[in-house]
Amino acid sequence: MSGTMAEQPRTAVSNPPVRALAANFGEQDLVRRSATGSLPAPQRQLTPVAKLIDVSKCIGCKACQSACIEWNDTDPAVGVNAGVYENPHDLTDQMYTLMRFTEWVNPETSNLEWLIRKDGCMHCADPGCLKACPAPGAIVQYTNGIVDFIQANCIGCGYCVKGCPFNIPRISQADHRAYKCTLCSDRVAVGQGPACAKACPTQAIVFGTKEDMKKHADGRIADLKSRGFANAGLYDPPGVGGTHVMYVLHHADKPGIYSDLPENPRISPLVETWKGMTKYVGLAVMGFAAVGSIVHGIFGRANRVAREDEENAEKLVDGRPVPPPASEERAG
Amino acid sequence: MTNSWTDIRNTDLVVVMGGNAAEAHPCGFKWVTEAKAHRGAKLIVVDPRFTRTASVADFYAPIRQGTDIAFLLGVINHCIRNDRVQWEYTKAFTNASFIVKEGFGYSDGLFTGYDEEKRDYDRTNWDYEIGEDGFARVDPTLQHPRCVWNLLKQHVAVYTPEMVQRICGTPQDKFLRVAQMISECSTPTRTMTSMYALGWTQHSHGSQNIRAMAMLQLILGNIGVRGGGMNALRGHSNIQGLTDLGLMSHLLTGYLNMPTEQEVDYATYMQSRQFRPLRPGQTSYWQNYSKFFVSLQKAMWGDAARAENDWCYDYISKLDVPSYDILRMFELMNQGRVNGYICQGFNPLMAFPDRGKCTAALSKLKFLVTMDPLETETARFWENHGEFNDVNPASIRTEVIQLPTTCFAEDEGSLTNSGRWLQWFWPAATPPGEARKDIWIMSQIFLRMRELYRKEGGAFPDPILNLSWNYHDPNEPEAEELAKEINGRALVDLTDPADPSRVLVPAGKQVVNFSQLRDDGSTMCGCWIYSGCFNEAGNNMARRGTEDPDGTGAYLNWTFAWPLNRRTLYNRASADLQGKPWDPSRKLLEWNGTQWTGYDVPDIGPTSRPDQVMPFIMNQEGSARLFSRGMMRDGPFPAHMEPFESPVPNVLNPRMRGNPVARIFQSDVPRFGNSEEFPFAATTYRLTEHFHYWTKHNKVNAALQPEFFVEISHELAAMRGITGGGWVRVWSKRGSVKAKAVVTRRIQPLNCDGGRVVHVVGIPIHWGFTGAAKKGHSANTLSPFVGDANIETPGFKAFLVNIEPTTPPGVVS
Amino acid sequence: MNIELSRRGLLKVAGAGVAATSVTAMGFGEAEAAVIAHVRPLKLVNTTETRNTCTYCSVACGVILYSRGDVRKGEHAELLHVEGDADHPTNLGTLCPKGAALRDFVRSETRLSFPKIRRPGSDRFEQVSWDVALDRIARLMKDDRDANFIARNQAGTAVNRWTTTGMLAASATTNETAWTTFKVAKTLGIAGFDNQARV
Amino acid sequence: MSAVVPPIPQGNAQKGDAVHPGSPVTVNRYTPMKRLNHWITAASLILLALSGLALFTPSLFFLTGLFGGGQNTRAFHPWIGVVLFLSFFIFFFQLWKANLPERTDWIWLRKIKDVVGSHEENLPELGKYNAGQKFIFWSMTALILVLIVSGVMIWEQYFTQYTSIPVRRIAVLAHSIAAVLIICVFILHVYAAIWTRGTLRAMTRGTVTGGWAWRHHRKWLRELAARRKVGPAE
Repeated sequence: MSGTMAEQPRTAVSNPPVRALAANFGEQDLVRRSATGSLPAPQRQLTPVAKLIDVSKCIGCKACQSACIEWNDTDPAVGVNAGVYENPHDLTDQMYTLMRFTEWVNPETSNLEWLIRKDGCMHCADPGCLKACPAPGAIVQYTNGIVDFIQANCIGCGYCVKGCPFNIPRISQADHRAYKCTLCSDRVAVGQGPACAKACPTQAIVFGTKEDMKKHADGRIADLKSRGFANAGLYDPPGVGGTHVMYVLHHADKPGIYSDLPENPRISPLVETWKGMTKYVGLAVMGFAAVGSIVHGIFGRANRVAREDEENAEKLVDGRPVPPPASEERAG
Repeated sequence: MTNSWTDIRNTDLVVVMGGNAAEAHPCGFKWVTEAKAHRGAKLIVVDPRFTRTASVADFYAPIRQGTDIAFLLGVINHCIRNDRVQWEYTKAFTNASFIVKEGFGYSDGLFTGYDEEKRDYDRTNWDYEIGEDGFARVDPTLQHPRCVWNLLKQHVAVYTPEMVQRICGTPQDKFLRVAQMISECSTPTRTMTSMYALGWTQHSHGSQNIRAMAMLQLILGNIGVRGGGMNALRGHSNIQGLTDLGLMSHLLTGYLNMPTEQEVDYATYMQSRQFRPLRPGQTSYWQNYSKFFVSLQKAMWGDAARAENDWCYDYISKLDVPSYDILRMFELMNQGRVNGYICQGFNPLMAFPDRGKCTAALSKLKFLVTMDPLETETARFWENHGEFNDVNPASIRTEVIQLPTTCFAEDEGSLTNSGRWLQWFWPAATPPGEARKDIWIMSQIFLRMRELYRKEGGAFPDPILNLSWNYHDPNEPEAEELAKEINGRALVDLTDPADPSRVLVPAGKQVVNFSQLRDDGSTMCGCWIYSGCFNEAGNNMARRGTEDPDGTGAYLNWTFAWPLNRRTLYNRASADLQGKPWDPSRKLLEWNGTQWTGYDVPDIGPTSRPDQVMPFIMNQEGSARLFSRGMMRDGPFPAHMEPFESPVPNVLNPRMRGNPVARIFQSDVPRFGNSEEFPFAATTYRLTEHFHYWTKHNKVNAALQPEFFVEISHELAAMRGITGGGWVRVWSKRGSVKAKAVVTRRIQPLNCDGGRVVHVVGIPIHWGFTGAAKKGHSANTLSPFVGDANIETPGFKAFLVNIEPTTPPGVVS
Repeated sequence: MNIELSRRGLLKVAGAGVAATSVTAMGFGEAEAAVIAHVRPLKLVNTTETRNTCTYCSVACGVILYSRGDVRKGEHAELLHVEGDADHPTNLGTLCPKGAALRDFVRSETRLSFPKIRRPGSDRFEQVSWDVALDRIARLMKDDRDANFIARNQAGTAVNRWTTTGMLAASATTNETAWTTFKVAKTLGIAGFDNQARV
Repeated sequence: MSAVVPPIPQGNAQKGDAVHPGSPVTVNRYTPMKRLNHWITAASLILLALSGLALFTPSLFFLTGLFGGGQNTRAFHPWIGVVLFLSFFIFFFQLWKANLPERTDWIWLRKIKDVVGSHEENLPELGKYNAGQKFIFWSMTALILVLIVSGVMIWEQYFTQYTSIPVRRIAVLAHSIAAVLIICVFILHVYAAIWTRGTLRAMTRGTVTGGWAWRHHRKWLRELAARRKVGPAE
């Protein structure tokens, strides 16, 4: 804990420090921690941060992808052109964010609209990945809303992939650990905004407290409505308790047209059942079977072989008469 | 740019046409989204493709590539007929009222004086009538039939909305919507900015594209105002600087010109450069030409340049042709008349048209020197890379010397951005291996040649031996020394002509700016328009003050802008004839009764009265030119001209092919295709993820766009049985390439004249056979070897191709 | 619907070398603290900041180069990271996909490091020293200039033109480099002298 | 040789089953190969249970220590699953005929209270396997099938690209439920073997006493005895 502590960031538009600063959040700010029975409550509530992506200002330039690769030192492969602009073709363990392009003809105006959405972790308030994760401390959530993967604790099982309602986490085939956007927790910790928000040329991506971002979104939505987008709105899905990455959409009534942004994302009931009821009922059932056996073993009489049985066996083998099988068994 | 990047925040309407700002200049384009967000500005995009700029536009209109002039003259026609003209601005600040000589006329797509053999015009009649007083005759009431305004009205009348649809393929309703939105900017309180780039320049009539928009902006009163202007988005970090510093065949520094063979001596040379004002009381600042020329000569050859030898006038080559531009050089090279070629950066094998011709030309060189931080295809043009560079090294006798240079992170100096800001930067990394700075390499070549000339003599050694080279270390002049040389200094004590006892600038001291330069050899200055960049106040290019009063976006204390740190050119035109700003909410300058005040360095004499001295101080007229006299080879007004390879004949004159005065080399005539053999209209362009042929060396950018592709509409794909993501062959008269196919709704077939459907094929340019990205063909394999009539910029934007599905490269079908 | 029963670990069995599952009080067991949750340390600590301009387009975005070692003090410096300069009025710290990846341009595998010569007809480059390369260039240029220099035209006017060697100046070099190149090229009389503005 | 030979009782005897006179009588129940096969299956099931439970609930995550940490647990679990599947089905193909349901099974089931109360006398004479053992056999078969199928689907390292995430969610739920059930079946199987004294030796030494056979699988014993007179089973 050396050096002064940087204050909480309220914008991404600033130059990072080069002197050592103490992180302004850490272990003591955990509000959730994967596969951890009892977690001490954090003593302070950090102001929730949020990244706002205004799809109407996004020019699809992929600066966020470049900045993300550079800041996180990842190494996405040089693939091939598959007839689309998305490269790489999907989020990968080396590509935490991705521009997704949709050519959509607006039925009302019959004008082409090129809907471009920056895909990546939504940093949900109720993270499905964390809920599904079996490895203690592999996924953590801080009180400022950041959901981070701690690769050191990750066991590479892929449960988070099943838990996430947005299909974001990716498992590396190289080190079998899960990777996703970290909301640049290392930058936020020293009072900076995420690298993508810093780089975004048109500031379609902005960063600050969640409240500020909502106010900013209101302004953007008003502007969009003035330009004829009656259904412009904020995408902050309640199904996952709201997210710390939000969108301003021209057509907030139809999120699906933006490369299948889920209409009403929530943690799948299958995952809820799997990590909830199945676990507890399962443990109970197994516990009961084990205890039941032990109790029965103690109190119930053991099923021993009697002397008479051994004698009959010997008679049978020696050909001496033995009690015949009972009639009803004859039908055997 | 006439304005600057940060000025765009002040605009009400952005027209991105002839460019793709969001993809080619994303961080500059921020100011468009800022204007939209904070001023409610609107963005219009007119382009053959629905680009990523269009994705955030308020309105998009398709257009066939090569027909921008018809579209823009259509808009001018619309503005004039609907009385949407900033009259006070147009009457005072343009040459609308000037009267043109008899004998000037226009019909069937041609102006008077056309000579088909010489492919040139006799331009003597393209001028004003000069009165006895020696000034141009004007008719302020604009009634005279031959005043410029009436000639313009008559000239644009043919470009009705129907004609625009026939030529451009733009549906009338979309054209009229654009024209209506633009015409709203004729009021003093609504300004429009034009952001364009190679989409307009890379045509055989490129200069006229820009003329058309400049004229439109003039009649709307949008030049010299905040949020207005003609903003050319330069492509490279210092392409503006290298052009300002005269690194062109026909230029010296500061846009002085190289002499021609007819200008046998300095007096003859200066005779056509008197630039006497054509209207009383006008500034016509080029009258100071000799001060800048002599100061340059003193900077080049120091004491050797004296009045007696015409300031070493003969040390400069005299041209026998308009210019030895890159097309002429590669034509000569292909004829075996060029032995050596030096590429300081640049990658001509990828960047020049008709790659087949370029490879043949380079193969005839005796020696080729390349200086680059990266591997380039040019340096390896002799290397066989299978289908991607199918040559036989043994048959190529060129000796190639590849020199490693530093890049921006390992160098120090200044770059001039699109907004004419000279910005200093500092090094932060050690060059790899033995890479050296360009300055060191050029100095070494010069010093060694000078040594050879000292020892052995040779052809005309004088300029070489006398070139001024007094630096701390002649082997590697420092950036600051060179910057001071560019700024210029006094060679002797400069005294006040009115009071000789007062010394204005002591000998050896830097001049404060070009106003102190003299033509008597008492001052030296490398580039007069840059003077002021490094004066006695220090390195103004390194200033970092972020003050911006009234949010104009001028940032006068941030670095240095040429000329004289002025941020918006012609800014006097932001005020009316009483000196009051047209739009008080966006004031730039204001006349306070005795002098001009405001938020920018006035582009006018500080005490020039608003009702007398007009804003366009570089022009002899003092006013801007709707009618450009004989200065443009292809006409004083823009007129629609089809590309040389066009899918449709020229509606105005079917016999006319391309630009009638564009230079064509004989060897290229058989290499033009026609629309029967090549039915589809192609255009080449950049993607935002790549920078020309550099970023294919960068693994990150290569991952974002890994492989060469072409873009076609669903209709064309269906017609040719092409599937998205599959391989296609695209070929023109000059060559054939293979690429992946991107099938998209962002390209639509265009319904042009006589029911012809024109299909567009989009071809990005970023792949070659070096670097981290997938090896690929290059777009310039297909493009025609013809340039703009005035400046020879190659026509990459409009030519004809054919397309069909095929097998992957290297796989014989 | 998630019945997360919070109870202390049911089977608190200390397995050999097994990290205790349940989290002890605030102190976290020392061994566990390291792996429980940590925020990656900032990678820019103790780097040298340098103001520079992006080398690509003419927006000329202000960038900050973060390197280990300070080249302006004569030390060897390795570039670690490039980011937009938030104080620059044009780009306000933003960068496009090319600018944001500048580091990988500077550290690209295909950066040239040594002078090379390809002999006529050869199919490869050979590495040479700077002196060999530069002497060779000076010799080739002087011989070509002397052989083809046009001092006067038919009319006897001094034209001093050399058209058999051309030069291309690129577009990302500094103004100071451009001025040096201008002096050398124009003094030699190279007529075919152009730059990237032509395309 | 035409003496009428009484029909040999059908007690699901298998190859290698034989009865040897002596005091006590010993009966071969499982060949060494079958026993090895059983113990491989058992060992892998136990390891799978341990590693599976480690991933099943946080409070048991410490079990990953047995495998050298979470990563190893996640890596080994599927491979052991494959071993379980292969070894079980080798076992399966040798025993499935003997485990086909018979009428006596229903009677056995109806008298489950007697079974648990070890009142064997009220039970019908049984072949080699009683209904309980058949239940264990068939439930193990079904559950292992579910486990292998769902296991492959959620095998992150190799097979996730072949299935969609919703399918994998179903698979992981199925896998969890099947795992819980198989552990219960396993507990039942182990306890039954212990509770019915003299059973373990069948799988350790391969033989049981004649009395054990007489008490629990009399029809099986009768068949072996009858075969012994006629000569080795055809």
